[in-house]
Amino acid sequence: MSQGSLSRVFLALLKRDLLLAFRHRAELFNPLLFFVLVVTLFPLGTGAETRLLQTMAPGIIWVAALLAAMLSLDTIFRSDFEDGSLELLLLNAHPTSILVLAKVLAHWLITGLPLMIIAPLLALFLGLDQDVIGLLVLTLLLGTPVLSLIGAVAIALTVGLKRGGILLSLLVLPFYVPVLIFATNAIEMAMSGMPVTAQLWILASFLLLAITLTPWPTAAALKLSLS
Amino acid sequence: MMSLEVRDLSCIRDDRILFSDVNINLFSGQLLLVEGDNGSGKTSLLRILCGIRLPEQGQVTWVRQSDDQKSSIAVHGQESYAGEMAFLGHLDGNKLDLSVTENLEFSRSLALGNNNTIKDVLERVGLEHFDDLQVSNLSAGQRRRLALARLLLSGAYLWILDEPFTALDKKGIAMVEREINAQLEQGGLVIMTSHHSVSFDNDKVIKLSLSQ
Amino acid sequence: MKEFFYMGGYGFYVWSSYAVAALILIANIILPIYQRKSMLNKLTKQLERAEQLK
Amino acid sequence: MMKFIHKTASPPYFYRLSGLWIPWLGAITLLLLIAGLYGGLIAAPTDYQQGESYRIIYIHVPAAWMSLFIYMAMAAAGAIGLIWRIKLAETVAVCSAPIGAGFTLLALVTGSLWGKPMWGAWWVWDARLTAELLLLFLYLGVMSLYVAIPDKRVASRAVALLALVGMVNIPIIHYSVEWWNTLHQGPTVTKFDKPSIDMRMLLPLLIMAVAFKIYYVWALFLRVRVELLERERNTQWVKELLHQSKEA
Repeated sequence: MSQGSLSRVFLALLKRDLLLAFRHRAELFNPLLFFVLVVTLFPLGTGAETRLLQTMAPGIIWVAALLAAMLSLDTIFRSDFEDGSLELLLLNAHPTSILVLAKVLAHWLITGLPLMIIAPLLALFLGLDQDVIGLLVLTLLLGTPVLSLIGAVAIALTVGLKRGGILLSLLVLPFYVPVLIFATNAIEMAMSGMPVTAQLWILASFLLLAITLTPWPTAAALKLSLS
Repeated sequence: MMSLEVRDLSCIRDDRILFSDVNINLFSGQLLLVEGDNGSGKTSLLRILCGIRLPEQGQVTWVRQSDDQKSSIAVHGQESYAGEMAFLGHLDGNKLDLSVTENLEFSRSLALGNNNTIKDVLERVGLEHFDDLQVSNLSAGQRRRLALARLLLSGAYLWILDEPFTALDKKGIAMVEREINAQLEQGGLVIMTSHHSVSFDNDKVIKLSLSQ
Repeated sequence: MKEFFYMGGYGFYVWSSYAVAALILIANIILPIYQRKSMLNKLTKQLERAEQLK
Repeated sequence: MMKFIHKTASPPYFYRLSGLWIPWLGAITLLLLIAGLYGGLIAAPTDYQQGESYRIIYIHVPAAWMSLFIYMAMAAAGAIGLIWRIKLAETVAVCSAPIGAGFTLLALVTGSLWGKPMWGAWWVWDARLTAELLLLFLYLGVMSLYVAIPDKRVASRAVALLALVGMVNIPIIHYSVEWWNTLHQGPTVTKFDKPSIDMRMLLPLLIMAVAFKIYYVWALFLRVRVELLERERNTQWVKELLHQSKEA
């Protein structure tokens, strides 16, 4: 297989998944809506004291993003599993890990990117400093793809199961902790005027690690789930 | 010349031994008909042969042989084998929200490919007038035909078909038999299961019975 | 002796720790022993049933 | 070499061998535990800072060590099972999880029991305790995944895969929790990690650590035997075994 055809397959799969998502436009907004709803609940639960919300804002936004990302994971492989096209994705001359990467990228464009776009609005809701909103978006840009990539491993392990819901959160959330820690920490540090390059580099290296390491276990797990 | 060699294959599912010591030698131009009752492990066998499922024991080897050289590879975990094999399972593998043509375009980009055009194969499976329809608007039989059109586009040497006649009408069955014959004629290999009785030249057909 | 159990005022914490430890460690031994016995019983019965059918 | 491994790893052989080992493993564990407990509870002198409460470390620290050690063992066994397709290795990985989860829970509870008199609260977001809590979630994930997949052969391979992914992540989780902890100025307790160099204090700790390791092998063998019986119930060797036990 030449390199050219591999990138062609990658793009074809990406295009197919985006097209399918576009034909289900109504579902596109579900994770987004969930994200906004959870963030809205916090001021109602803790009281709308500005100082309190301000200090908690990075944590609230990131935890909500984490949960929204987790809830949307199921759509990565579910429909392909149900209609049998997942088998075809495994049984061809192309390395499954690359195809997995294309699917995860499509999934992130559909679910992760919108979170990033709406986040500044929510940051304003919670009274986050305007100076750090850019940084918040940057942490989401670096962090949410990691969530999708790690989530793909877990969802690949559970895609064959009828009820994977709670199990999925148990499998996924502990692995999300490092991203949560460094992303929120970066924003908090920036709020008190400290440098955050270290945190950003660490998030970037998480992303690189996840891109290179997770496609293999995902591919292996898909094969297991189909056998 | 291609051939598939199966040695001492056994399979256990949910603690039950489905079959053991299965040996097969299948050469170019031959069809393997797998027979057996429900639950005898036909589907499991096909899934092992196409490389999705790991066998409990035994080996499956894909042998390519030309005039001067011979190469054999173990089936499991080899992408080069998966490219030369096309699988049709119980599920059609079509995306319901894509049109017939979009489905085929995508499967073509996955496969090794051959010279057949999408228009050609749609004509051969009798879907030429449905090319821009979404698959969700097709009947079960038409969806099965679309899945078969995918095989014709794949350019694979080996077809592994699990109940290919499901949901097809008489014409459809005749069409599939015709295409299988053509595939064998070209030197391809076919492995299939079927509840229907099939009419093929006896000298091409090898039967394997899984019932004890 | 009393002093030993009193543990300088920390008796409750120290002895609960050791009690929990004993509980968990013993459970992880007793459970599989019991499971093995019931498994052997179950399998023997299955085998007898299968042999009667023959 | 491979031949030897395959022979030892064959279920009937291992079943017989482990049956012979189990009484000895139990005896050694008990002896070591008695020695360790005597050393820790009676022989070791009182700590001048923490008083008698420090004696909890003889449970807590070895349990925390074991919780990580067993996860590593589980991942290693899982990798062996995945690569060479050795059934026994898969079984070892699966059976390690509940034992490891037990030690993790023990480390958490004893940590909390030690923390109450020291910090005045049952739970403090200390780096070690938090990491240990996350480790417990990892174990629970492994265990529930195994229960959820009906085909046990597939389930144990899934578990092996998950354990491997977890193995790569544990150091990352560990360091990020430590980073988080130092930045939030949580309570850090160095005393707890490094017991005084007094040999009478250190020696029992080491004995307890060894005792727990051998205990792990003991409990593991017991579990693996049950699992093997269940999985191999249709094979000849299990049937022969049942006949023998019936006659006896």
